[in-house]
Amino acid sequence: MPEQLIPTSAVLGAWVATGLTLFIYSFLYKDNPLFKLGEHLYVGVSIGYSVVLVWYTVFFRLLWEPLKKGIAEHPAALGTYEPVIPALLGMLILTQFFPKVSWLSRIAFAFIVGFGSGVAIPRTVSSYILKQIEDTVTPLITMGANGLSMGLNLALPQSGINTIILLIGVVSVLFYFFFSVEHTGPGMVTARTGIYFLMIAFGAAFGYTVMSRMSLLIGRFRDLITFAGAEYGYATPVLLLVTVLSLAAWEFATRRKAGGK
Amino acid sequence: MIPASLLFFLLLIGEPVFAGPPTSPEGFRVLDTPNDAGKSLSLAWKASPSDSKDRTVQVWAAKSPPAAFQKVAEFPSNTRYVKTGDFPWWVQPAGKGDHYVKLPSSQAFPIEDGKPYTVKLLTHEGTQDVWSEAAEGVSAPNYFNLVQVNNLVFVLAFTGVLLGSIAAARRNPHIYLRRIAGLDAVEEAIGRSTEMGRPILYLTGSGGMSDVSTIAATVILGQVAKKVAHYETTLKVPHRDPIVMAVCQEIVKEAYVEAGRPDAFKEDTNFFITDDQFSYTAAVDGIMLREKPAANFFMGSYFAESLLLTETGASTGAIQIAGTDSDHQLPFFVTTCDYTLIGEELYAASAYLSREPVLVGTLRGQDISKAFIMSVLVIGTALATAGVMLQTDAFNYALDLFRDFK
Amino acid sequence: MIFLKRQLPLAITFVMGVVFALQYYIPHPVSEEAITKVSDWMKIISGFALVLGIASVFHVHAVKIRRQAPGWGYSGVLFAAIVITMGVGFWSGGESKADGAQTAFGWLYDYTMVPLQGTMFSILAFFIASAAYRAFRARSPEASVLLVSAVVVMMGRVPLGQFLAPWTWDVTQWLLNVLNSAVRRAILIGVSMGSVGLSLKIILGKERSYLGGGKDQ
Amino acid sequence: MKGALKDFARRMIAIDRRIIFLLIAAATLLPLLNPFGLPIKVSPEVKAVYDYMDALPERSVFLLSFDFDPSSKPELEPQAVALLRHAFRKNLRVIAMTHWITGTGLADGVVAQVAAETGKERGKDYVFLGWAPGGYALIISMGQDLYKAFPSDYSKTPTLGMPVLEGVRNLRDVNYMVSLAAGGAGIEMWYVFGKDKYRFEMAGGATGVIAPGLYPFLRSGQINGLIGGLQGAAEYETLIGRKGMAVAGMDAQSATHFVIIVLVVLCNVFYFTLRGDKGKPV
Repeated sequence: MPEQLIPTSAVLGAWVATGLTLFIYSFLYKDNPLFKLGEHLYVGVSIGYSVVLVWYTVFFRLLWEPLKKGIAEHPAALGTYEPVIPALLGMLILTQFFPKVSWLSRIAFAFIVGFGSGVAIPRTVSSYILKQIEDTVTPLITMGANGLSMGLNLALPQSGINTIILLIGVVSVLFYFFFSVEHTGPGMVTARTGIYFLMIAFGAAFGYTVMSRMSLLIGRFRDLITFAGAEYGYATPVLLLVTVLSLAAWEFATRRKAGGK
Repeated sequence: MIPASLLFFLLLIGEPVFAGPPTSPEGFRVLDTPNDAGKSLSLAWKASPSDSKDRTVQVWAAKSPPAAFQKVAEFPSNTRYVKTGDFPWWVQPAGKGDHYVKLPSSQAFPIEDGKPYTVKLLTHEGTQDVWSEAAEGVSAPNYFNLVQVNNLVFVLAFTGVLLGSIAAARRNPHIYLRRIAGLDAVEEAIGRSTEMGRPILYLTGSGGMSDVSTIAATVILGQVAKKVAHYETTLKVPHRDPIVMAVCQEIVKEAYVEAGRPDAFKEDTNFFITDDQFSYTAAVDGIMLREKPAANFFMGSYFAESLLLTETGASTGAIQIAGTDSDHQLPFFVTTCDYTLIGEELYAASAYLSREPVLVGTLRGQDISKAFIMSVLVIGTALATAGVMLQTDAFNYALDLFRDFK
Repeated sequence: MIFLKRQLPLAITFVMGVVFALQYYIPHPVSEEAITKVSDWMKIISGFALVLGIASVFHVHAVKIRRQAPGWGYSGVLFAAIVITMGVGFWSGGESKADGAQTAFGWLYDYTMVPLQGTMFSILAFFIASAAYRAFRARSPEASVLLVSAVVVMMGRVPLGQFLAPWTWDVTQWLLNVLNSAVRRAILIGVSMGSVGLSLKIILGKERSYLGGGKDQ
Repeated sequence: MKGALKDFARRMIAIDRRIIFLLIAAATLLPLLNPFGLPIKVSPEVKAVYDYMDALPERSVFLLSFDFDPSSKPELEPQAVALLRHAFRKNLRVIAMTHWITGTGLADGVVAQVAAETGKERGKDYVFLGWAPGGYALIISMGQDLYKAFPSDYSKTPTLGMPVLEGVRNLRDVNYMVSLAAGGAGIEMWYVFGKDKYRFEMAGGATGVIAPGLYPFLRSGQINGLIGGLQGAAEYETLIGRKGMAVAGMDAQSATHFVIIVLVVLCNVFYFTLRGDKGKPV
């Protein structure tokens, strides 16, 4: 919307955002007061934000409102007071402040850890063990119109040859993770194969990720380019100059101090 | 051939006896959908050789006793067959090749549990319609999902193997364990920090206390803290999750007590920064640049912050040891850290560091189970291939056991 | 007392673990309701735990300010940021939008949290380049394989690479679809065995260090 | 001569990383200011999403879950825009939502913007449900009753009786679902707790980082297609014939990738120049 007048709050926002962005980027040069300022502001805002969010989404929405509603509608029902249980468990965690009774917090830890472990077991077995076995165990050949055939096309992920490669990969990498078997003889060959598979996959994943990291930078630079416009009062160039000058001044001051000593 | 009952039915409703090309579905029945949370009925009937895409089947249903029937579904008669692999062999609501249609509760036709419903099918081809017999069924929620019984058997068998190998390890704790380079380096890293008089930084990852990887990270922290207590080095553990912080506080305190140096324990070893991913990262990077720890440990689960942490750590010249089960971050740890515990090595680490029979036995049990899975993969592929070659489903009795049915 | 301190937490872990492992196999609506409810409980518990976190932050930085340790001014900035954000947040009722217009809280989020987050995240672009420069050296056969597959995928992923060496595209697809799938699957299976093993040990009380050390077997 | 060469190699291999940072910044900035437009090749996993969506009849229900926050905006916003443009062009009914509270404002903005440019109406052609807590529990509850999970949409309009949701009771009535995910609460969660149980077809859109990890799910048919990173978004933009942010960003991608590749090659050249010396230096 180039013709529209941008509201003052957005222009102010652009200046704040650009300034903070440049402060954080200054960390690429070296640790400096501007970065420290940006970092502490960031940590502070994020804590404040979490507190507000937890207050409204957890205490208000999950604890206070259901209780209030429940007491108004069914004050005698036991189920009404169910949110009190987690609140009590939450209070138990706060016994950490009082060393004499801090062991009470273990009850809450036990509750959390027990729940997490229990929920994880069948779901992990289902999605990450059985499902993965199911997908690896596939026939190497297919029954087509002209009899049995084995796909040798590497470009088709489901072809027979790729199924074999996949099987070798899965088995050798699994073998690499054996802890109680010595990697000697045929075991060594398998484990080495596993390592090569691992390294190729890590390289591929690294290469693949480069793109998404660059996308982030592109996104940031796009904002900076937008904020460089006249409608935002040339926020980017002005603040860039300010940042560079302050860094230079700081560098000069610290060097002189170091030289003076 | 038209079954006698159908003839009788047709006579009853006064249609002409001649049934024409469309035949009415045979063996039609309505059942409660098995292994579900209720509010759903299932229909099954035999396939007919004359099923075709031009002949459609309509499902008409009503609350019993039937008043007004309502059309709830329509599809070509040569679809909705039970195929191999739709159900495990131990749960077969309908035979292979039969028609099977699930009728879930919908806005148009809500199904309530415990109430009987009457359903009939209308076979339609060209201008001819044939009604099937009506059948009745009651929907109910089930208390056990039989389809997933193989999952439960797997869990129980794994538990058995684990307990067995723990018991075996108690009797004979000298089980061979292969080297894990990253763990040999733990001692070295702590030693170097002591020599240089610089702190050790230990991160437990981004997970909460119910994450298994976080639990593994806290277990290793206990071992590291014990060694640190011996050397009297400073340990710094910045946190993202207050509960994990509280647990780690207990663990580190206990480690100092066990090492016989409760006096050396400092309350501010564990501290909270913020629960936000990148502000936490910025702050930890700040700590790395300002306090220049000589060793950085990254254990637990990580997301994008991994490389932001390890690259900064590398620029300060610290020894870096990582251990994570976050497969997506492994490439970055492997390339920027001196040592990386890959995947389950993170879980194994505590066994290596402590050499306790329980932990060593677990490793043994996991290895046995992994060997079992490996043979399932190899033998299963052979069986599946043989099944295609011999044109038989017989091997599915074995293969179904390792499939994830829902 | 020993019972309360040791056995009771272990018993709670056992019961919670077994109940919520079995919950998976029970399709009955009651079981689904139970897991939804308890998941909500977990959120409430962690809400309370945030108090611990804030107390820790307060302690660390208050000490710095009191001692006037180097950089104590920044601790002041941090406190100010917390207080201002909380003030604005409560004043806006925790909403980032009210009647279609942005609230002060929304403004604060959009113009501080978002750019800061994005900037920190985008630093990865620089770091991934410097990490590649340092790590991708053909020191050993393993390192060479890593290096080659990374370079091929980097080529295959962008238009310029596809233009200069069209084969990198197919090789990239194959690497990701076949080799990468194989490795991920193996890691997934291995990690899952490890995590199920650890979970079982926790439920059965064989692993109890999360309760703060204690090796009384 | 040889000594000077080695000296140079030694200096280059330990080069100040800030010089690398500068090169990357330049390689990103210049193409953004002055794009050169290279052709985009479409991969089968992106084509699969496009084809499925293209084959859906009009007024089918398309659920788009924005499972990311502003930090992944550069990659996933172009994907969302391209998918929405396609869906609106096909006259599908769009239900949008998010699992990440921090992504709510962003998601609302994207949906509203694309709807406005295609002239679609809120409540009639699309609805943005906003955020609700619960993660996987939310999916389960949507699978049981959508109106219980989201009694009202983001702009506080009651969902019950909305024309866009006509005939939609729960997740079973969804024809196609795409989760745009930047991490944990995303595609895998939708698969495990949603598709698996309530049987709708689904695909994923993911950041470049988590995309490789989703290939096993693609292979096994747990998701029917996958859009990976900015490249995936650019491919989708090419498929729908509307080049947008992603296609423009791909030039900068090409440039930075090449800077990195050249750096890696150079560092190996320096490394081998030095290796003759004393076995394994550096």
